Amino acid sequence: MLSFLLPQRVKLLGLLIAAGVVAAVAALGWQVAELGAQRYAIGGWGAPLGIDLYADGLSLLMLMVNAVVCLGVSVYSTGYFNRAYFRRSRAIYFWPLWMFLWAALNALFLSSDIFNLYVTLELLGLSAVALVALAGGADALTSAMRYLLINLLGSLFYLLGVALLYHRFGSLDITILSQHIEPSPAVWVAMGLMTSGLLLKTALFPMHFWLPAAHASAPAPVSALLSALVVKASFYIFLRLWLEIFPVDSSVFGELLGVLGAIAIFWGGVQALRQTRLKMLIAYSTVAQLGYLFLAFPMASYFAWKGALFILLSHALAKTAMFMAAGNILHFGGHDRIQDFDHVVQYQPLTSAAFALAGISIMGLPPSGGFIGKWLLLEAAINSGQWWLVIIIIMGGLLAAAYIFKVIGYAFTQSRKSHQTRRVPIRMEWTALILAIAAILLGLIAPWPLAIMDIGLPFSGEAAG
Amino acid sequence: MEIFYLSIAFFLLLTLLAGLWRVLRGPTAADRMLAAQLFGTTAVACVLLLAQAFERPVLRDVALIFALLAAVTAIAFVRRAWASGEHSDAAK
Amino acid sequence: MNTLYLYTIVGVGLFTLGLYALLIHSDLLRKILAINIMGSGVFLILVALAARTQGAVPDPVPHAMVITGIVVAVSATALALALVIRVRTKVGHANLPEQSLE
Amino acid sequence: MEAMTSLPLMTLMQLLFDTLLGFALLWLGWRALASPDLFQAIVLFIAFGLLMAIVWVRLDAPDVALAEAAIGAGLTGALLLTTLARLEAKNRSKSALEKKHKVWLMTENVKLKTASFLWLMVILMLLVSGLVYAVLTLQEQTFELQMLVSKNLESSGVSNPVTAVLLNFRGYDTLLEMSVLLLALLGVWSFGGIPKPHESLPGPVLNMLSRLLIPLLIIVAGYFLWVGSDAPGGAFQGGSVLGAAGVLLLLVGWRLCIRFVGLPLRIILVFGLGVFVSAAVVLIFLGRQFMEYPPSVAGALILLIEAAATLSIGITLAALFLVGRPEFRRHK
Repeated sequence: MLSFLLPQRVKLLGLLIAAGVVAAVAALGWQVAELGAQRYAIGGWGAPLGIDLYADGLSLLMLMVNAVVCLGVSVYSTGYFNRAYFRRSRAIYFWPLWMFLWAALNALFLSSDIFNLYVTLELLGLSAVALVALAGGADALTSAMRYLLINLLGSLFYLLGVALLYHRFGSLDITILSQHIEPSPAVWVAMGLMTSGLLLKTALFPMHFWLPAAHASAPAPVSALLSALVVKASFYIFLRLWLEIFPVDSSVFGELLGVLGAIAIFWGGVQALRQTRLKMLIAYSTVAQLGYLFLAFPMASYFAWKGALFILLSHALAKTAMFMAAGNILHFGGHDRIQDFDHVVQYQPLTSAAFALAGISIMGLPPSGGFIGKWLLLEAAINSGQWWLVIIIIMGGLLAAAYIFKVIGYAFTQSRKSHQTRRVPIRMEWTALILAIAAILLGLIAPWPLAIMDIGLPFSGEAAG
Repeated sequence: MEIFYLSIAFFLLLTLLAGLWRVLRGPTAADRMLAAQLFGTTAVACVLLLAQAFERPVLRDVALIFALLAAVTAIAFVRRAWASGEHSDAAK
Repeated sequence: MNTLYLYTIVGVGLFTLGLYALLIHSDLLRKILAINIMGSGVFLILVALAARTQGAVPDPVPHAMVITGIVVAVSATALALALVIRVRTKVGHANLPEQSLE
Repeated sequence: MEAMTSLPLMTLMQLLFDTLLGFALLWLGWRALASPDLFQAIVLFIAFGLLMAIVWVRLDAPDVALAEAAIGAGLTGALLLTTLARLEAKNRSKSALEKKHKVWLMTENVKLKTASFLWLMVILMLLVSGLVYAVLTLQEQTFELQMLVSKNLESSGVSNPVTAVLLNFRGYDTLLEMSVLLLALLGVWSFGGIPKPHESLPGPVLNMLSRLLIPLLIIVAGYFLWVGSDAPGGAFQGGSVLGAAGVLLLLVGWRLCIRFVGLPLRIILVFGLGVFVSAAVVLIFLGRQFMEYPPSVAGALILLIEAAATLSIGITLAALFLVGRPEFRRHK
């Protein structure tokens, strides 16, 4: 249950901790599944005075996908950071930073205190920045710098919102706030501030400009983390605030978010199609996939939330697998120019399979997790009669199919240039594949996560429709 | 009595702003840093006066930190920035 | 209404000022200064509002929050400054290339 | 304060003072961001920090004032100055042409088109008016939480409410915050080696001064740690003063002997966080909640945690000041 991790500065104690945390999450999961939503008062003070941890279905799912992805990344990194490619001095810093990032994520998904969330956001942001900079190149450093500034800016907006809310209601606890909340100018401004700060971090369409560079220039396991989890963390806070604190019926605002999400799907898809480098392509694909998450806001119905959440989960798994596959290809051929892929399928069947399977989920083909998410979204859109959303969801899927087949196509063909190749540690290939399989499996076991989402009824505001 | 302290604090604040002029005008980096040091000293006095005016003796601790940390910044300047600062100003 | 609201408004002013400077400058050191000043604005709002009832003892919780905030800010600043130096040694200048404004 | 506000003259004076301070703050902030010379901007920023500390004093927040004076004005200023010096040292080694033009030193405003500039202005104006409106229409303060704090103060083990909030009621925040600090240091180290600044040996005056100042700073750090439980002060203030002492040491060219730089240094760095976490975890095994300090020993526990934290914070801040991994050499 305790997910703070002391910095294990010395070496690869990391894996041990990873296993420990996974066990802890599993235990928590059992507890939540058996007993319903859990609340834990740190220091025994209770909500208004102290800080509460809160775990319901939503946070549990986030924690679980977090644990799976993080375990994968840990295993992958033992291979990735052991190579001669990375100087040892860099590699030893990966682990403590990574542990901090993971701890920050866990703390974030558990917290129910808006100021505490701010601190975890900062912890998350700084560790993510340091990890991006670990790649060390000029690109990586510049984008890390931009990422840092964006992070700080977003946090300050968020903090200002927290300040206003605190002074209006005299509490920082989400549950207590949700009981007292009532529309007033301060609340609207606070909502605007927190929303824009968090959206900046979540990289919704007009504010996505920092994302591709940062995600593409980081080391592969780090890119995987950033795309899979870090952007989702701010989305998670946003969802929590939106569902619990702010009045959900502000429909104009929801429409706006939906439109932005729709533009993001198109823009990200088209940009991804235009990229010549694999990692950039995957990063733009993230921009597009994030757009789906916001489609739920104009509908704001039970199915829509579940659909968005499902997309979030499956995207986390699939995108990790994709970035890992990209890392393998990069390591194998020394480059990630899509056009120069040379029989990648032949040399790295596992990696290619991972990429293809993850692609199925991203495109939203059955039976993958992405399919279920999109299906739920479609159903919600049809139910609420918003046909433009239906069209967008289908178009988005087609675009995704286009860019993924582009990669796979080149992977099968022979390139004119020949390259020096290096062997990729087998566990790096396997982890990518296993995560991709997990993304598909998520679709097959769909009822189970859907049931978990109902624990603690985070979506209780809407009648099941 | 409080009003007296507060007035003096106000006056000190004014002189502080006057010192700002030196920071802005330069002409050398040393001038600017010295002005900032003067700032620090004035701020110490200002905080002490406020401590009297509001009858909060704990505020004297703040003044103590001011005084100590001002020394550190000054040394940081002398050790690291002076040489390069001089250069950049001479080049103007 | 009381004069302490003045500080709140100053806080708002500092926040906006910092935001403006953050967007407009391309020099990294200046951007970091701007972020710091924005932060000061937020802290000022937090504390000034805590003391807005005349004659009452100010609320200690925002004070604690601001102290936390200051420490976070100095950590972030230190990281940012180190990163600036790295950027400069690698890239040769301490500016963000284009695209710094959406 | 209540007696004073009854006097009209006093109120007027206060209003004057507040207005002047407020405008000075805004003006300084503006100048610091707009000044063409970076060095000047940093000096102005330090002055800005000083004024901020005065504002905290005025707002009756001595704890914050202490933290701001030590960290905001003092250490951040020193950090900025060093960074600038390093950037300039680097610059000097660059080609003569670049040096002459000093491209990167100048304020390079992004050339905005008038239209987008106008848009920016409109958005900022909206932001300001929205914020001001929101703040001015805020309802009266709620005192419930504050009352809760003072009611539980007794069982928190300390009598300074801010310390109680920081170390006991909201200790989890503080724990995470210390992680942020440590994380920043890790991040800085992970960037690898840094260009060495040019260094000259300290002169006799500086030597004398530091010999006087450093013990004094350490004593003051201890003092803040000790009074923290019932007066303004505490781990962060003490820690940052200790950090200042460390910075001073580094400034006069003192370097750790190589055998201390490795493991021992790192142990000290994680010491504070380690004590904090282990105290919290041990309590679980004693049948309490995570971080639930029994009232009888809360005071002692908090002091223990704070002492460890002070040490770690101080060393971390000093290490941050180096802006890079410690160099493995002994300066002589």
